[in-house]
Amino acid sequence: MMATLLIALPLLVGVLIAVSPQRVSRSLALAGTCGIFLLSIWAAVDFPGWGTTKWGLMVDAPWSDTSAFTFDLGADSVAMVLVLLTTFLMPLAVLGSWTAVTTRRREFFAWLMVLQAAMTGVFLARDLVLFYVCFEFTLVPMYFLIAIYGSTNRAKASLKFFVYTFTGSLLALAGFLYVGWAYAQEYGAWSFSIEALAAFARTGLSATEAGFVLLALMAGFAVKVPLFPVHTWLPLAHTEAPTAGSVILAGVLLKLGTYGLYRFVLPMVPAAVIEWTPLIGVLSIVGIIYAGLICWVQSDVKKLVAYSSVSHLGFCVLGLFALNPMGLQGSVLYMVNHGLSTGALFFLIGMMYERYHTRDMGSVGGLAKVMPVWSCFMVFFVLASVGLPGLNGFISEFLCLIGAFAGGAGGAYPGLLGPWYAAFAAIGMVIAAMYLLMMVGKIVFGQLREPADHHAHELLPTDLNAREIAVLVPLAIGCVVLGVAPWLATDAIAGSITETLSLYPEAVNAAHDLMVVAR
Amino acid sequence: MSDLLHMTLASAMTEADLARFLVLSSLLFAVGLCGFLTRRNLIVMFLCTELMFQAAVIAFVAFGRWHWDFSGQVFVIFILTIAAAEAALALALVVLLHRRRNTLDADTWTELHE
Amino acid sequence: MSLLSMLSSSVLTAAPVPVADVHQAFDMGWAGLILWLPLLSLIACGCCAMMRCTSKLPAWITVGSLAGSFVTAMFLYLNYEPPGDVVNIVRWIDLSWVGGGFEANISFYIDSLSLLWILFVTGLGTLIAFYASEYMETDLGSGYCRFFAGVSVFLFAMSALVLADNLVLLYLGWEGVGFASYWLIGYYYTKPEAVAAAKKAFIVNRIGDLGLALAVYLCWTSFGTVQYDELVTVIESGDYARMTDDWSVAAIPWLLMLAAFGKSAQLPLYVWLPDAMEGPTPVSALIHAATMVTAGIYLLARMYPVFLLDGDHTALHVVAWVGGLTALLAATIGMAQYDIKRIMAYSTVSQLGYMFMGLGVLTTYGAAYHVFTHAFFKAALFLTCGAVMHGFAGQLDLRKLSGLRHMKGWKITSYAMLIGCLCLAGFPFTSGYFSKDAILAEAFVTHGPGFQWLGFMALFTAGLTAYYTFRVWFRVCAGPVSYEAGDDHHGDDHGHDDGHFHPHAPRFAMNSVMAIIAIGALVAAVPYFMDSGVKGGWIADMVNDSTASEGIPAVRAAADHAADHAHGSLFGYDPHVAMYWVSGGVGFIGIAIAAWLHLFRREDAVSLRRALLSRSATAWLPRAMERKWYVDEIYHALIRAPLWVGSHVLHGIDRILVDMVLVDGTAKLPRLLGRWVQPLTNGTVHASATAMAGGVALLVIVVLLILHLGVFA
Amino acid sequence: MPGLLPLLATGVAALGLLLILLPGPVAVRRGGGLVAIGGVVWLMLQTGAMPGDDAVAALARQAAFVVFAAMSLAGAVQMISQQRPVYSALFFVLVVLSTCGVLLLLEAWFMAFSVVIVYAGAILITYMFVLMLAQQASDADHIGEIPEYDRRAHEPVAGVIVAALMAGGLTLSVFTGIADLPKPADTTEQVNATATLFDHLPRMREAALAKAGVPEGTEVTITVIDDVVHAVGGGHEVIIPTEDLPGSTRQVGWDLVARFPASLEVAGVVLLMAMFGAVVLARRQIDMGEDALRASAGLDVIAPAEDEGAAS
Repeated sequence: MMATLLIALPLLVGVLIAVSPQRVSRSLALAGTCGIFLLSIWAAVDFPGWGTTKWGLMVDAPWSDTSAFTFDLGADSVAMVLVLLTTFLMPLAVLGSWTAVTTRRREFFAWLMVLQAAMTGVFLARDLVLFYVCFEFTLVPMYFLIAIYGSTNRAKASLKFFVYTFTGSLLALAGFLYVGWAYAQEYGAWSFSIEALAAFARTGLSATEAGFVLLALMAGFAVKVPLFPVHTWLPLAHTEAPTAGSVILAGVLLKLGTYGLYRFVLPMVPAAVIEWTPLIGVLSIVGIIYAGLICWVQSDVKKLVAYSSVSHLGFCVLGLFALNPMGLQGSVLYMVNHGLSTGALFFLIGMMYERYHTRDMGSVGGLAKVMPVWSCFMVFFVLASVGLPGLNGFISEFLCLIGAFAGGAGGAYPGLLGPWYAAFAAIGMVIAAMYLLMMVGKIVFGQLREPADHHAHELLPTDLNAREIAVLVPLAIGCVVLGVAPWLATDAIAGSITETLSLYPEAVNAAHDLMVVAR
Repeated sequence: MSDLLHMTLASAMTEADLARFLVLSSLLFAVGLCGFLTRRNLIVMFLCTELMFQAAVIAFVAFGRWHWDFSGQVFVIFILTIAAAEAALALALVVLLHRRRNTLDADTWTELHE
Repeated sequence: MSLLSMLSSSVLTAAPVPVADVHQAFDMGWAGLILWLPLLSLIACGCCAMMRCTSKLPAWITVGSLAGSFVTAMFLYLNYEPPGDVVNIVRWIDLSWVGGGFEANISFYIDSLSLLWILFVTGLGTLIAFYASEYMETDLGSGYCRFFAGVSVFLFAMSALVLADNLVLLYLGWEGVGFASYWLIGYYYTKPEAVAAAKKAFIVNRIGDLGLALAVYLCWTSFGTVQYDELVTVIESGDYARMTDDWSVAAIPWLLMLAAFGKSAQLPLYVWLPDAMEGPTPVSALIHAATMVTAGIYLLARMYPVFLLDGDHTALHVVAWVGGLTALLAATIGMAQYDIKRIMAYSTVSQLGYMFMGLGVLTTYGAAYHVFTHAFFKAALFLTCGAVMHGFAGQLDLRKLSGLRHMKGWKITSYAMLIGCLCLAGFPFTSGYFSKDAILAEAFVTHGPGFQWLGFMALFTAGLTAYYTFRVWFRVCAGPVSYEAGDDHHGDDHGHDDGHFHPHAPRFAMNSVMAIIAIGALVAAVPYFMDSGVKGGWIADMVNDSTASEGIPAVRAAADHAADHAHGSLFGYDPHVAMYWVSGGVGFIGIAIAAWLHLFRREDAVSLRRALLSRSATAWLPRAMERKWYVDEIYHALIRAPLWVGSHVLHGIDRILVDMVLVDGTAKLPRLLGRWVQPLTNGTVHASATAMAGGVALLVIVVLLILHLGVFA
Repeated sequence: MPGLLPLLATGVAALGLLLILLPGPVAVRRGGGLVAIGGVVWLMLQTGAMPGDDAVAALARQAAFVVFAAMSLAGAVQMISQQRPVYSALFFVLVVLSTCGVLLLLEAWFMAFSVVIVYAGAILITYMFVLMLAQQASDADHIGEIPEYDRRAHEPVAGVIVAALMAGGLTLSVFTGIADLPKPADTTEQVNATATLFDHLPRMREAALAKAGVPEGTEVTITVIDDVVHAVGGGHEVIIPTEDLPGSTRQVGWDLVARFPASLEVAGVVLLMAMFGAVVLARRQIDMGEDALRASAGLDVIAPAEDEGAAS
């Protein structure tokens, strides 16, 4: 019931916004998202899956007695964490677009709510078709958010975003359908239960089949993540999207890709994963370094942060494919942390853009002089993003890297990557410092530079107002809390991760034999 | 006249009968399609769609006769409805477009592009 | 487990399994105050900034809390019993799974080594914060808050670094101090040089951090733990050997070295430290001289057992040579600089080189002692430089200042600086004399590749040190009175209203701190004579209880290592004895040359330089020294420029090859194909209709052929 | 492969059509006409070769069908090949009329006439109006000259290929699929259906019973005995003659209101919306017309290519 509400309420609010007058739409959206957030908190408090392998928020609702599709919902702790991330970011996204959206406001917030419903649906679906429908449906609202409210190049960006990710997920669909078809061949009836399909795929597919299924799924999810060679839609989409769009895109939509990897790729085709992990690891690392270096020479600050997402998500994928508890924990944490810190960076850039109407670091800079509060937040979130210990980014990066490091033939701990992977990926830490500090050095510090035709915003003060601070403070609190008490999250998701890794028996057994801890 | 209102008894249609009507229908449809694809005059293109409607009408009625089920003919009534509605709207649009560009050439209207 | 019950378990529940030697000090939670007080002060400073406080309140808060930290550290010291305590403070990273776990909590490992460090860190921190309360007064307001917040962050991070019981928390402190350094170097954020220097410091340190991170990973994979106490146990047990490759354990020292060389400004990563002088001077004194830069030495001392695992001590030999070379290089650069703060910076690099040399030649005790004395005398030097800078509107050029000791109000400054200089120059019976000798002598004692030569090189460097140190003092404090103002006119109370510049002598806070620290620098010689069972006095005592005890000569001898490390000799004498004379002599020579060139006949210095420059055979020498051996330029050309160009190339590849050709090209492929077949995609109604109808027709035919006629079956 | 013969036949017919459509000498176009007719006749002959055809009994209907079919196809080809849209429309009228003939052959009386009324009477007239309106306005200076877009076909090859594919596909499906259809309704079923409907129409029933001499108020049941409708009950057993039974028009009417009432309503709504739409569009036409008025009054004409935003 709770799960259904979490999906249905945003839709309802969206409809309500669509039919109510323009002037109340943003208040409605704020009230709705806040309400849903409280609801998700309530759901989280009762959630039975924390720290265990149990599932919660179960809804079993077949569409009909004969239909193979169902409306089965439920969440393990990883999905729940991501649902919480979604519901947490949405009110902030609404609040962040309070004044930024001036035209067609009603549609904007309605689409935002639809987007929330789709994203929550992705995380909560236990039925493959439901998952896929929601997964694809996230594209539609996002497409409109970019195409209507984006900046100059929005038409191209939105189209590219849509077509690119859609093509990828069509390939994933082909993979899914193949698994479904093979299942039907085996058992004589179709089923789209994710659990059943995964259980079947682990044993029922030949090595070649599993390899192709892996490639198909990777095609879908890697584009979404985005992994190195298929990342080029992201900078464009991020740059052109409105602030809330960028935040949601970075905060949640990219996580759909990593969540897909976690939910489907790892449990479905372990044998193929073991075979292909080195390649995926290499792609992640190339992405980390390549995107990081590209960030370093950007002059558009939003593009910089967008490329940094490519770089950061490389760590996330690396941790995921480390296939050991540290890596997987780190990866899931990374999903949350990246959502918080990069989301906040996009908010900050949006706030700057609202005042100066430029994102070019050449024409605006030294803002610490006139916008001290903004600058404080900027530096704070940049540090969170750089991975300063004590803030959230560090923990996840550290765990991903140590996970990747510990694996490998010579390592003491299971997993398929190894020290060299981690060593090269760790260069990304230095590069991250290079480009993010370059950005801070240009736009926050230095002599004050403002665009020639700049004049004060008619509604907003020079520095942040209370509303904008209210957007950033929860994110900052999130960063600090996850930075100093990461066990909150790691304890919570430990069970699910153990469950996922139990499918990699040889690796874990090897670990058990090799573990030598002098306790 | 009485035949129109009262029952006429007929033997069952043979497959050859039905096939003839259907082939006629197919050919008419194809010719209409061909016209639609080759003609550039918007009005003639619409005429061609009407031709395709005619083909559909024949097929509907022929099948209805085959099954002795009159919903085929009922459907034709709906086709007529749609055709009438389409004629009203589409022709209004055509006139509008014609006013705008002063031509009936469909090739000048490429807004569907991209 | 529900969320609520999880929240209630926030207090550390599962204590690590106690290791036999180490006490579990559960009743010492108050030790956490050392961390929490600076944190509170940070928050308070933030609140002050928010309330637009324009008084000195942030300074008093900071000084108060740092003093609190110091007192807590004192209590810790007084309660300390060897060999050490683990104090759990807060649960942090704590993973567990079937068959294993990863644990790195915010816990303290209190042994003598960490106590030694935390005592001088918090003590000097308090004093320098007090000094800064006056020094920074021209920036009262948000800048003042920002400064003291930065100092608080630094003290927090440094305490975490020093007290950490595991490498991850140490890493937190390690990066934390780097960040604090970034914050404070970039304090004058409108100055492009300051911003660039801050960035440089952070990034260069990040390279070191990379090494530390990898070392942490390696420790974890090799030894299965990142906690010191367990680490030591594992190393002693030798169990690790069967689960790791040889290379992994062997690689740890090298990675740690990278980390230490980054943080402690050694070759090849020293370049950030001189630039870091863009920060306010108290920062230079606290972070870039006394405390933070010694973190590298602390790290190596802490991880000393890992270095000793390799029987050949290859890693340590490299440490020694890098330290020695850095010391020499920095000293030669320092000789030729005119900015007194830069000179001090290079001297810091040079002295840190000595400390590494000490670690390398197996005298952790000497290194620790030098850290300790250096903290005082270098702080004194920087603080006096700061006083000069403060009083003369940012003037730092030693050619434009003279005779300070004859001016009213500058006595304490001058003599504090003299004490600092004497210690730095290794003048007999000052603290620096004893600590430096402890290192130099050991270079002759220990056997290693060319350590004899290393020793002579270090001696030569000591002479250079004496020279450039006194060059500063003779120029600035001695000689006839003359001065020019700098160009930094912050605050107009000493402005040019009458067309004449009034220097602005330090007042109570600065004077008192300079005096205390100068006295401290002198007194720092005393621990050497505090006999406490081990030769080397109190410092040796403080190192003896720790992981670094292998590096105490006396301990080594006692442990019958004497056979392995047969005493070398210096001019036929026992180096320990000979060094008292030799190093004193070298110091005197350096001071004498400085006195000749910079006190009595200053014109000789100018003509000497001119003479060197006029001959093409020698002209490169002063030029290269003044331009810092072109190291920055070389780095720029070898690393940054190629990287910059490479990044642009990558960006181009990304935009053109990956995006335009591969992605957009693929997207256009179907359309191109379509165009090739027939103009179906020109967007007209006809084209779409043709495509649609043709597609449907084909589909119908294909389906029929397959299903009904079995054509393709 | 006999199954592919229909495809071949449509191919021949398509070739003829292509020859007609392509610009070329008259002889070639006529030859094309002959080829097209030949293709169609071949196709029709193939239908005659199908099993179950009682050629003699159906001869008359076949002859009529061939005439109507030929007329409609020829009309259709003429319609799409005429250069002047007005002729196209007129040929379309021919198509509609001959289609009506075909419908009559199918005993769809009502449909046949309503198609004539609605199409030839109403829709085609609208087309003619629009054509004239457009033609007049566009070629004010060269009246009588056929515009280029009417003279040149658009991608005739592609169009004909697609149309041939479509025709081939459709006829192929006819030929392959017809055997799978359920049996056609024979006389018995037709009579049964009629009798059932007859039972449902009280006024017609009463009238028929009265005519057959059954006293009013007698309980009778309608049954079919030997394909003849009887009314049985109260000691009576009378035959209901064919002319008293409901014909196809009544059947259609009954189906329309009894089986598809909702669709009927929807159709009404569709028409209503179309009317609204036409009115809305017509209002724009008035706006547009103002341009011409302005031009005639010597004012600045808002460029016709401009959006309606300029006019409003």
